[in-house]
Amino acid sequence: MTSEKAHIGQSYRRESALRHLSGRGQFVTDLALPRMLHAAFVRSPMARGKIVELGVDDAAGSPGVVRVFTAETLNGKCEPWIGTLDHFANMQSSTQNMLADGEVLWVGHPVVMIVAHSRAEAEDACELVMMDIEDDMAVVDGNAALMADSPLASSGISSNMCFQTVLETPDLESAFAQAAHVVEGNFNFGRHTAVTLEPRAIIADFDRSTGQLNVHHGTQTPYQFQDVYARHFGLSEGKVRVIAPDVGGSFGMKLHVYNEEMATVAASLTIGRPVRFVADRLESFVSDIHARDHRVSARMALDADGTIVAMDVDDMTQIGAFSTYPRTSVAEGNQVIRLMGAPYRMPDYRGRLSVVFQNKVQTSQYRAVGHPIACAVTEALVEYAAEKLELDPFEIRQRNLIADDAYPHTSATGYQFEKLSHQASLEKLRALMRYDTLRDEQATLRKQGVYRGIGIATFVEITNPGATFYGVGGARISAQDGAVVRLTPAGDVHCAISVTEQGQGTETIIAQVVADQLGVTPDKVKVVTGDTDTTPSGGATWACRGAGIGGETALRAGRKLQAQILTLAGEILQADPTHLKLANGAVVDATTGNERITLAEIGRIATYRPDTLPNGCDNSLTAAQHFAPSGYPFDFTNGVQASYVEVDIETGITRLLKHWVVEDCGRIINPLLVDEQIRGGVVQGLGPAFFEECLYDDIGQMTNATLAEYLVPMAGEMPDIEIAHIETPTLDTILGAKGVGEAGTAAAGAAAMNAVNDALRPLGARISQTPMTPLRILKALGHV
Amino acid sequence: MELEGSQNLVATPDAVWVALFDRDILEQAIPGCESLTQNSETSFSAVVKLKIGPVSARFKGDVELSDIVPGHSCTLSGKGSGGIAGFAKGAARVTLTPEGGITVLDYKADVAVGGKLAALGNRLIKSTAQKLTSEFFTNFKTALTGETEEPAA
Amino acid sequence: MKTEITLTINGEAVQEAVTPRTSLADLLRDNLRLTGTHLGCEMGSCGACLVMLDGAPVHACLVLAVQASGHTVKTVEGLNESGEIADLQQNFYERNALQCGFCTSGMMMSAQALLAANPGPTRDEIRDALSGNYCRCTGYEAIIDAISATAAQRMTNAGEAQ
Amino acid sequence: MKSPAFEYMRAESIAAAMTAYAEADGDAVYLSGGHSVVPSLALRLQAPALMVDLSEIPTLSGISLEGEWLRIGAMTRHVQAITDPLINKYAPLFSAAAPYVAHPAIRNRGTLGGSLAHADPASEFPAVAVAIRTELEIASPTGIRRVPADEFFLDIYETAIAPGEILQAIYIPVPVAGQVIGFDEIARRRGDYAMVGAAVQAVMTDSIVTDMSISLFSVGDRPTRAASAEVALQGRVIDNASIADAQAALSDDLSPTDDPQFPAHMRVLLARVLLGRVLSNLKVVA
Repeated sequence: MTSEKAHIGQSYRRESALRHLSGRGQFVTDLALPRMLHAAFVRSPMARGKIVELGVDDAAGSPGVVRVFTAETLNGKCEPWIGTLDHFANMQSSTQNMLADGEVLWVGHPVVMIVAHSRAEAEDACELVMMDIEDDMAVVDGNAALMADSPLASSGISSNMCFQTVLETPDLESAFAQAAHVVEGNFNFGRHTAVTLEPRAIIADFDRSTGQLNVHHGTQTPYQFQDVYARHFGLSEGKVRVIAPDVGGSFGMKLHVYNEEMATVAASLTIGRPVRFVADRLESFVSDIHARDHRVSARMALDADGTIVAMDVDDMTQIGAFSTYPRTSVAEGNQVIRLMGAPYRMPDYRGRLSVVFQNKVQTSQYRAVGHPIACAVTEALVEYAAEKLELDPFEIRQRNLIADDAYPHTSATGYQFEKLSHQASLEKLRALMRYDTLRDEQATLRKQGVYRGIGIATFVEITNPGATFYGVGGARISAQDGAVVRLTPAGDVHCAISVTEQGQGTETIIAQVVADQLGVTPDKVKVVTGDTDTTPSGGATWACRGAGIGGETALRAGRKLQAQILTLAGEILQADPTHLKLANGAVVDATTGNERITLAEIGRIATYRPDTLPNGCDNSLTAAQHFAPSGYPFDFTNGVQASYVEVDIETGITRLLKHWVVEDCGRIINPLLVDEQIRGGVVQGLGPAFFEECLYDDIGQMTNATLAEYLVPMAGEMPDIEIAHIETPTLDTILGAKGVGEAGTAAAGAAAMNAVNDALRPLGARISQTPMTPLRILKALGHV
Repeated sequence: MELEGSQNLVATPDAVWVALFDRDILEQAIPGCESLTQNSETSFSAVVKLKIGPVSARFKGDVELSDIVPGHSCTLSGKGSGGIAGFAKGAARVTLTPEGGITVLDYKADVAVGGKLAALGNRLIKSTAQKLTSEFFTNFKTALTGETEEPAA
Repeated sequence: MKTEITLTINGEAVQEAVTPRTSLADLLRDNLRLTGTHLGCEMGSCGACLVMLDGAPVHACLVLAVQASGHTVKTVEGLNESGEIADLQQNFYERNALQCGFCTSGMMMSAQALLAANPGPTRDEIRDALSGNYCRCTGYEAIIDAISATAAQRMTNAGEAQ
Repeated sequence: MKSPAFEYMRAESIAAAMTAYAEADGDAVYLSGGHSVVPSLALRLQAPALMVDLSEIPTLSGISLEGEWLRIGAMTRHVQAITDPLINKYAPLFSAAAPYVAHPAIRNRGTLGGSLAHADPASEFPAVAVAIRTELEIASPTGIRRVPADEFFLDIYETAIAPGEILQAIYIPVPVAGQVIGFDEIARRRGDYAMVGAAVQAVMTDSIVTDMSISLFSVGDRPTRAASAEVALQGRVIDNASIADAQAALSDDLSPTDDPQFPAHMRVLLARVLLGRVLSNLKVVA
């Protein structure tokens, strides 16, 4: 099969990019439906309080207003939801519904929904709502939340502890008792948020005449929402269509259930007209999920020669007033404690997790769930150990990384690694970044009073989660994906697939994979995604499953169709199908490569002249395939990053000079797209390392909820990023691809923190809190 | 946020004390006060219009005096809702000390704003709270003693 | 109460009645359905809504439609159709300098204005010129590369033309 | 984030603008570049009945030399401070500061007059105006007056412009022989509001400071003249010793607000560092 890998592995460009470059993107925010109405919400200005009185008469009479909804008039339309899963034993969370009923639980909690002819008129009416809220003590700080005298973050919980768990190997205590060295640290990871450039957007369109609900929804997971809307609004699934067109950034933020989207659907069901809700930027900051918010204390035990023998970690993560639905807000912390120490042979481990409620916006899954925390803590402790033992950062890692020939390997936390490439990656990084030259440069500049630092961080990334991830906990979140591939009458290829596109290039890589199975070029393969009416069901794009699971699904569908085409060609040509294969848009002789019949001709015959086929011959040119990983519960990938920074020790301002990544995502389908996923991911990791933080005051008000005050990473501050690869395909699938979406984000912050600390080391200073703001750096230096 | 300051008032503690409960004086002292209605000896309803740079909002709320130690100290608290702009609330512990013929009024205030006002950032809110608090006590002094002065920077 | 405005958008005379509160961005997107101009923050911080007003990029969210009356506006749709950014578009495409595409038209406005004022910018100057354009997806490097490549091509072409 | 409803009037002249404003009974807002006003409307932080657009009034535009003064019309865009040859030559500190103001697209639309009238204490141009001793020309229904920058900025977002009045031009004394300038700021990201900024103009005679003007921003409720630091440098050569004295003197000049995110003493520390850097890099302009 010489042509099998012809297109996989090449840097095809994305056709959809051409649309965007011409101003022809089709985002939900761009859509206007006939008779469409617009929604706006009145939100709680207080973090915790009782609704004493709501006066909506003036708002109802405001020009352009069609309907005003409160909890009383809206919540009954929706089956409430609870963000717990069975496999997180004893976790709790209050029941949620669309509009605040009786109590408000965070600043931004929607209380009243106004539907009007325009968004401006809806906002006008919001100003006329009389809302009397008696404020209660808010739960703002996680540690205080766990004190016996703390108020509760909501009335439906028995304590502010959402979930607690401990993982422990039997020999943990003795490992620490016998250790030659113990290093430790306390870490703070700030709360940040996704800030997708297109805010959350939805248009729900219920047609009373047919009972059909169409939802145009800027989401990653249309099938999940089809299920959610059907179940919670009592509709049959067949009457719910969810369409996710172009989505302006997602990163995990757009797969959670939000009050406003549910309310928009409810409003359309009630009014029978299309209702649109597009969050404005202020609303995004106080209603999109936030991420991280961890306090970690951790220690690491080492032998005299610098061998890591154990880690002991305590993570407290603060999640807001509720656990999100349907994935919960526990998965992040769960991955934090399970990814600690993952790159290393380390035999013993204890990880404690406390997930705590507070009166803030919910936190939940966001790009690289848990990874940046686990990586930053582990790699900081490795760095502390290297410093203590006077080992070079490369040297201590070489001594401890799981050897490339030691797989399969099970981590101290129970993760099973099929095959990783830490050693090869580390070696490649050293060459890529010209480590020794860089150290010389650093030393020279330090003599001139310039403080530069080099930091590295190895990481393990979780990709391609199987059904054990959410399914076993009772969540209706698909671990499988589906594809329908067909040969058109003209001999082109059409692939409808459940994985979705938010700019990563899903459609392009699927076209490449399918093209290789059918002997055509990728431009002959039209890929359709993001519509529950036209694509088969599946989990879609999250947790790095687009290439690994979606790609494998497409491959298998393509092969199925390949077999059908060859069988049909065999009938037409009166030849043995095993002597035929597909290449160059035709069926060719497997041995000589000579063209026997074009795909166009097969399409024509099967479509227009099936009468010429032998009796009983199946003329189907459509193949459907579903696939779920069945080998390892996850595909793990690995890599290592390095960061080079300069710290202005007088001002605390850090300049990012350069960043390097060596990454192993298995089979690379499209090198260009893989590298750009990594670059974007790195910057999404550097943002919260230096700039991004949702700041709250002591009464639970977010005080920087605008894009002028919440600092996202911009072009001027971000470094160029050099990337190299090791390619270790998974043997669990034919394709061998894993995932790459989280890799950049997983370790960028960790490498950066190590780099800053490397710069500060000669001054005896150390920082262990992100973002690493000028204030925190100056504090570490003792200047303020 | 916590704010503190003091005013030297050319008046006896008794006169200052009476002024603290005087509707007319409070009305003159509260920055941007459009109306102040006395509901009881210690409670008032207020409508206040504030314009600070780009922010302009009308707050409706209550002013109350509590924890009263007659002639010596009390807590002056207020809270107001500015509709969807958010809310503001604050409590100032006011202490009067006679000192060589004048009265020193010390205050220690805790001020909080919420909703959209808070979301727009500390940069504006901090200095505004400071400014309004000091304006209140400066206005109070003017209303009581007729003395004028520049608000403390 | 609506106000009549007349302006030139992408070379075509446009007459519309708008409420004074309508922003130029909302006029373009909602009234004229020129949805290639995006809204990301509505307060001038993200750069998604940049359009050319009298030849220079401005935030369409910060200009009232009534203020634009009598002036000339070009959006990504107009620049696309005139062909004047064809090379920039091609380089963005080749370099994969966009992912979700929401920031892209604003990026190209900034790039086009930069290259008009400074035909041979350094990477740092390009980064500076993009300092008001937020992109969550790419990490920026590919965008810098694409603009840099366009600059080089334009300089070469200008040299050949002389 | 959609503005509340308002009426709009595009003024043809200053007189017409002021009349319209007066007729609105105090419920009007002037609009120039719109870069402060329009976001505040979108955020619904204000809701005027009438917007009076000044941006097309011919007499508010134009840059000209009038004897010993450079006159800059209030409607001059930020970008012109970078590109205009007269500003480059006669008000070089405005030119030096302009690239630090926000981002290119903002500078295409934002106006110098708007920025000064807005009086954001973290903005660059008000500090420059103070440092180079500009005079601000204000039109009122009763006449025109010129206010020195030192007396113009009263408080956070508050200036000597009374309701209904219009800032119409900025007058800048042309540079004298021996004039040097310096400008810099410390900001988290390019174009952000500065954590601390400094605009300096001095006159040097035989390497001796004969006139020193230091204006800091983002250190208080308005652009702040560092009077003690100026005194510390007066009559001296600018060298490590005099710079150190000026830096030390700053604690007498500054009393910034305290904030958990930005403690007052950090602001003073940064101001010292920045002042040292700016004084070490003064540039001769005349």
